[in-house]
Amino acid sequence: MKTKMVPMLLTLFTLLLVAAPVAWSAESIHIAVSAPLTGNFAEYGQNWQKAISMAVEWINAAGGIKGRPLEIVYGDSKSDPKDSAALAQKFTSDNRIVAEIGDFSSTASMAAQPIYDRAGMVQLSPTTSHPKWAPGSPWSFGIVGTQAGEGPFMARYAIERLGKKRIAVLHINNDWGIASKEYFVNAATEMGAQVLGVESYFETEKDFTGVLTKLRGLKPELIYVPSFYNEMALISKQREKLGWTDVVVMGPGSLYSPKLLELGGNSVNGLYTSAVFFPNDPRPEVQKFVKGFEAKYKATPNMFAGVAYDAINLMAETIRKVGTDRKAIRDELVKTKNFPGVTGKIAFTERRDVVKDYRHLVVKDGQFTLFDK
Amino acid sequence: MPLYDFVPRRDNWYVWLPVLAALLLFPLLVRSEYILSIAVYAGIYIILTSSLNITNGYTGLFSFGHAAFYGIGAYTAAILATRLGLSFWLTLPLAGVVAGIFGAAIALPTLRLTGIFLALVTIGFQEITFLVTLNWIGLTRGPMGIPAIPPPAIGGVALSGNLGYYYLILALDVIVLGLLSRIVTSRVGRAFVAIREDELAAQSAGIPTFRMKILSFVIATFFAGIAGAFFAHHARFVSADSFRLDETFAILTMLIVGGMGSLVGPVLGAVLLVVLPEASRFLAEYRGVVYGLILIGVILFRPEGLAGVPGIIQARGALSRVDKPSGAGEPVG
Amino acid sequence: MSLLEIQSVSVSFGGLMALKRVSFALEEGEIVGLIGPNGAGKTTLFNCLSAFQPASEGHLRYSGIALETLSPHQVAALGVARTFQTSRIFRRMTVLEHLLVGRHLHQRTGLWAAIARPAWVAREEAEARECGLRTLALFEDRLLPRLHDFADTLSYANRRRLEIARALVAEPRLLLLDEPTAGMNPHESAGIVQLIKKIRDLGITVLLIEHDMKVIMGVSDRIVVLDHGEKIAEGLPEEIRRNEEVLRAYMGRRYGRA
Amino acid sequence: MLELRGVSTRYGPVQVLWEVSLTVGEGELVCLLGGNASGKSTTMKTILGLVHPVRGEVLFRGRPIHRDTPAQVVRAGIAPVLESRRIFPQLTVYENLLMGAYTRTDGPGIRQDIEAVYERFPVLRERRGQLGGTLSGGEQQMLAIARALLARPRLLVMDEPSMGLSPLYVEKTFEVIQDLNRQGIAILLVEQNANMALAIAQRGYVLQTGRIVLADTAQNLVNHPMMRKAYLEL
Amino acid sequence: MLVPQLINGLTQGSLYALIAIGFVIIFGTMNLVTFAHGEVYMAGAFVGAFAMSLWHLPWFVALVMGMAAAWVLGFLIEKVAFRPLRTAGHMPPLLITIGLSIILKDLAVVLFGAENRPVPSIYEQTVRLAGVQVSVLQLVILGLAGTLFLVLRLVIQGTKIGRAMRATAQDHEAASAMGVNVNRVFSIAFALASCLGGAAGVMIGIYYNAVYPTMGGTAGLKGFAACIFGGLTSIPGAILGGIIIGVVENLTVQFLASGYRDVVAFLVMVIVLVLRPQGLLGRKLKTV
Repeated sequence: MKTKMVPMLLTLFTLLLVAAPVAWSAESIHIAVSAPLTGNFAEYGQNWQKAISMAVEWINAAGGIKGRPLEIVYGDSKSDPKDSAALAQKFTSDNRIVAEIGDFSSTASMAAQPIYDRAGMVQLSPTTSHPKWAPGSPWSFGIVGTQAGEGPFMARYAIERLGKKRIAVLHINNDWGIASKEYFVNAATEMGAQVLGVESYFETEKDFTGVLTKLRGLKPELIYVPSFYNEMALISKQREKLGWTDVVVMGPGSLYSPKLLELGGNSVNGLYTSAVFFPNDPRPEVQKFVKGFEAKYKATPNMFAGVAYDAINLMAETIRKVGTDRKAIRDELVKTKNFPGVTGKIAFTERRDVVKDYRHLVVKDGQFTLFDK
Repeated sequence: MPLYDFVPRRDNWYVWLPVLAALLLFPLLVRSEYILSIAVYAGIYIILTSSLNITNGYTGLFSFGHAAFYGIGAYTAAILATRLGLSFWLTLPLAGVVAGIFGAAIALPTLRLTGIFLALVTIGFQEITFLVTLNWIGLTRGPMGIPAIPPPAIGGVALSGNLGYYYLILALDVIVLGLLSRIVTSRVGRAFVAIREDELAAQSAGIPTFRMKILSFVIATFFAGIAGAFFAHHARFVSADSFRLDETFAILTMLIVGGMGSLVGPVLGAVLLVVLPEASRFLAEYRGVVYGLILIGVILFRPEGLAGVPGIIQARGALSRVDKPSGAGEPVG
Repeated sequence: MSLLEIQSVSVSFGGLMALKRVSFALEEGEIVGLIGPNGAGKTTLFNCLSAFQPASEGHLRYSGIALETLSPHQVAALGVARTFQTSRIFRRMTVLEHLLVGRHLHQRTGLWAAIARPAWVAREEAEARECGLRTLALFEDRLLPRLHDFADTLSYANRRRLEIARALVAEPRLLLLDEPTAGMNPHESAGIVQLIKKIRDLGITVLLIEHDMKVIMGVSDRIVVLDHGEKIAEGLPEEIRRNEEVLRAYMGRRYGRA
Repeated sequence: MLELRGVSTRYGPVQVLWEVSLTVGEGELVCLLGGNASGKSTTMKTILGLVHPVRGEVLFRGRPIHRDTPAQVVRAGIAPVLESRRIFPQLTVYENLLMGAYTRTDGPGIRQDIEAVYERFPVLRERRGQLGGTLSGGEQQMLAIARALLARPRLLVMDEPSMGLSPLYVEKTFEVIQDLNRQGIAILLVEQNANMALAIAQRGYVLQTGRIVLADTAQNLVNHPMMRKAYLEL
Repeated sequence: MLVPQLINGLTQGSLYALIAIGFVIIFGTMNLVTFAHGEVYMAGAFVGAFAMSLWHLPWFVALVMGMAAAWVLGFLIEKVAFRPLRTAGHMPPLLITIGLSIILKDLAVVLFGAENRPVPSIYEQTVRLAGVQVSVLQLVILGLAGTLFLVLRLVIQGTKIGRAMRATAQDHEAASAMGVNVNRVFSIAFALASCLGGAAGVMIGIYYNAVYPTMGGTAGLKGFAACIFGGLTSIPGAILGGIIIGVVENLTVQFLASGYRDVVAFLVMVIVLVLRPQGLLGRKLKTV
């Protein structure tokens, strides 16, 4: 009777399931990182990974945390909410893991939020800036600032500093982009600007000629583009090719990266942005980070590397204070005041997010320079 | 008796007892949330592959849009639960019904097409569903997805850990497989297979083929919707990315690797392909490559999969009858 | 009233006339042979009768009911069963399953009954199985021992038999057989002749397309001859045998003398 | 020139030819007769290399060709006129002719031969720019024959050239066949139309359910009692 | 803004058309559908991008290299996926190409990273034509696509191999009986189709200044939609389909919203398939 094959095979699978977990060294302190290491956002996740690895190397070289080395468990979420939730299951069920850093996009972070909430583990996202994110669970923390802060800041920059009143918006169509757009548009309208049109694009799009042609028809003086530097480079180049030169381009701090200059070439000259992280910042912690990063990776760190670096250092600092209990870590993290991050001072509000200082930047001759006028 | 021929019957039900016992005891042995969550995912994919098997395997209609119906089910449950506050026990059947209605709506105009054309229309539908979900922000919250879907509650107690979900999906799997096995071993299931094997002969045996094909599509999409509802209440978050063409391909790969046209095949395929990538994290970067190689290897060397009925994917749709001069005699180099 | 009346039926494929005003009738209980050279339109006529192919003109009446507007499964439901020129068996179904499919019209299990399985479903299945086994008995020991074999493991001759069995189990009043002996050796063909006679004795009217003249001459009560889509002769086997027109249709005109 | 020795061919599980043996001599016109489904077309496909026999061999001018590809068979000097003509409907008449010369590389020779077939079939010259599918059945038959001639064959294998043609074109076709044979091209004529074929052939074979049942001179076959039987089972 | 949008659409549509023609050639000669065509296009784009950005070769050399690479890749795919399964029906080759497309995409991610690879800009100027500002690059792309259409037409209509391809497409047994090596024709047809896809990839890389591993997915599907528009078997139909999709997309951006433009492309595809499966210009396919 070959039908016995059925239960036998199923038993085999059962065994496979049981055998799946992997063992790792016992004395280390484990922190999980859920980040897009592959997929559309891989580049940003890899930035994190570089900064975090370097920070961990430094911490361990200095004797670890009270003698125990720090070990990072990376999980590739592709910034896909489903994978991010699956990783959350995995991390929270692993008793050695004391806290988690991630995820990249607001969407992915929020998908995993209920799982961390249920399990009682800190979820500290370096980049999630959706205003509704951190308040969603007592276990959620954000350190990049929220759109509620950055949007009005950028609107003021456009209207009051640059004097542009006819504005159009082109935003990435995700949680972050929509929140960015809304806070910017509301603030700009309040400040008396005229928002002529709002267009959006999906993260996978590379062709902006159609939407740029449409926006151009509205004859704006300034376009505000909440997007990432990858798309911004394409938008700038395609705008240039269409011959649309009589417009000012501006975007939030997510654009700030040496990569933008590399990818965008001449077309990004004259682009206005802001930064919470600026490599020429003379503060010693920033210089230490930038020098170390440049030595190790032969590249200048960008904002994404900066916030990840801050996240891991803040986490290490907290663990150093209270040990490895998940609850204790949360309770200590809430109290953070004036942590000296490379992206500015970190102090959590009662909503467990932070208020950032932004610097005005403009691209001049292929370089980011501080804008002061 | 070959594995693909296995159907639970009165005289062989007892072989399932040890399996069921093992599955019931399994969570008590492993006690790991992570492993349980993998098991829960395997359970969801068992429903998805088994339901896709009704159209692609039993009826021989190649649908390439299963993830769309899965997504429709998930969104239906998510919207009903978060907006109207319906409980899981209501959203589950409703999600199935809505997905089934969509299935019928797609099937009615398109099932007159066969073979590759049907595959293409379903791909088109898949993409359209994805894009509409992404764009219709008022209903679906677009790219932001729908968070905070309440967990199922049993006797007033909401499920919290994966243990509860595990037993829930186990029960759901047993019910779904039981229903599917009753369908495929009945006059209805025979009509499906007859259509797959030879539509003209089926018609001349008095089978209303068009109506049966619609029925098969509706059954498949209904259960895809059920799987979607469970997914929504388990992940507690849905977004359009989870239901893209890649997801259809993943389900299809599981079905093909497990084997089409049998009850056992899809179960094996789903479990294997959910567990394998998790058990081989070291392959992380090459996961897609490994998936692709498995798919190609299976089609080239064992087209019936692990436990499928041989020869189904080679079945020729109407279109291939266009090239009638070929295929006769020995192949000639 | 005749069981089947074919009245001036024409079929054209994009200008090409496959059938030209063909008329004849079948009486209850008859075996009628339908012959003609390749391309004469025999299978086209079958396809018309089973509603796979609409007639461009003319009428088809089966016990007074017009067949033109029906779909194939409705024609089958009226009691018209057929086999196909190139065996259309269900390759991955067993012999028994073929017979159960053949009983489709006599069963009523739908989706809900399949799921709920009330007692009558089991009775219905048992009845279908009974009937199937009875039908297989007509083929002596050819198919009975292979009850659980997949059809694609059957020999060519057995596939043709299986097709006939599947049609018979539906208890048709009219059976359309399209070349039942194709690919059979003379001994097997002789068996088919006996079988067709047995089928007639069950009270089933048979319309038979066949190339094997021995079979046709041996079994038909009457013969209808088609050539180039036209009926060129109709009559008793003896008459057809002597008909010069038929001979010409098969062997061609004499070159230079026609 | 062409010799089949005990050739058996099957399509999957179905054996169609059983030990078929026949010969065609240099410059001969031989017909292969048989009723429906007797295996005539399969014999032809086997000769052309479109199907390979499971047993037996096919020799052409002493060389075995039964494992050759169709291209090699054409190059060896056998050109086909396929059943129901099988011209390329979406190619022009001229292009159809060029397809016949596919295996040849002598440009000037091909042009010369096309001129020659235009001479023989003036209607093709008239319609050279028209798509093959727009020709009438009879014209298509002429095109099919002309296309075969462009391979400069030593042996022409023709499958039911009379099928589906009006009586007028049947006669015309047979005239052409006879004419070609007089010019020294050997012809194997596969036909259902026995009387017509035997009137122009020198010898004939009769196939019945995949087996050769009669082989004789055309004259003897015309009135052979077995002939009627082979066709009508009288 | 209508005229600039039409020009955007035309440019984009001509590239969809190049991809679509590939599907037509493959379906036309072999009666099969490939799903790896988008990845061939991606591979061509990467080779072109590397040629320009790493080896600093002129764009036309990059174009030729991209096309050559795609040719080779297409040739290999035909050998691996289609040759062993010639008589196996539609699904197995289709599924194999799905597997291949997953593999190629993931290999590209592993080898080149998931991020955009920049492609240097060329022809950044604009000219005024009849009062409308037009990008020179768009004109160059349109010209190139037009040239490729013409060359393809010459190859298919005027050469021996082109004739053999058409003959094989119409009746491959008859073609075989004429002495055509059908396998070789299939190889060449597949490679030719891939080569056009590669050309489209290189040009799209230059047009958008970026290449990335996942670029094949949507582009492949859009090319496919265009090919269905033309009924799977008609090259002029595919060109028309590509251009219509390109233009309709840009009009959708102009009058609706950017997010809906792909919906329109696929809606068109589904409606055409349901109402007129043979496409607008395709020949009617026989069924049964």
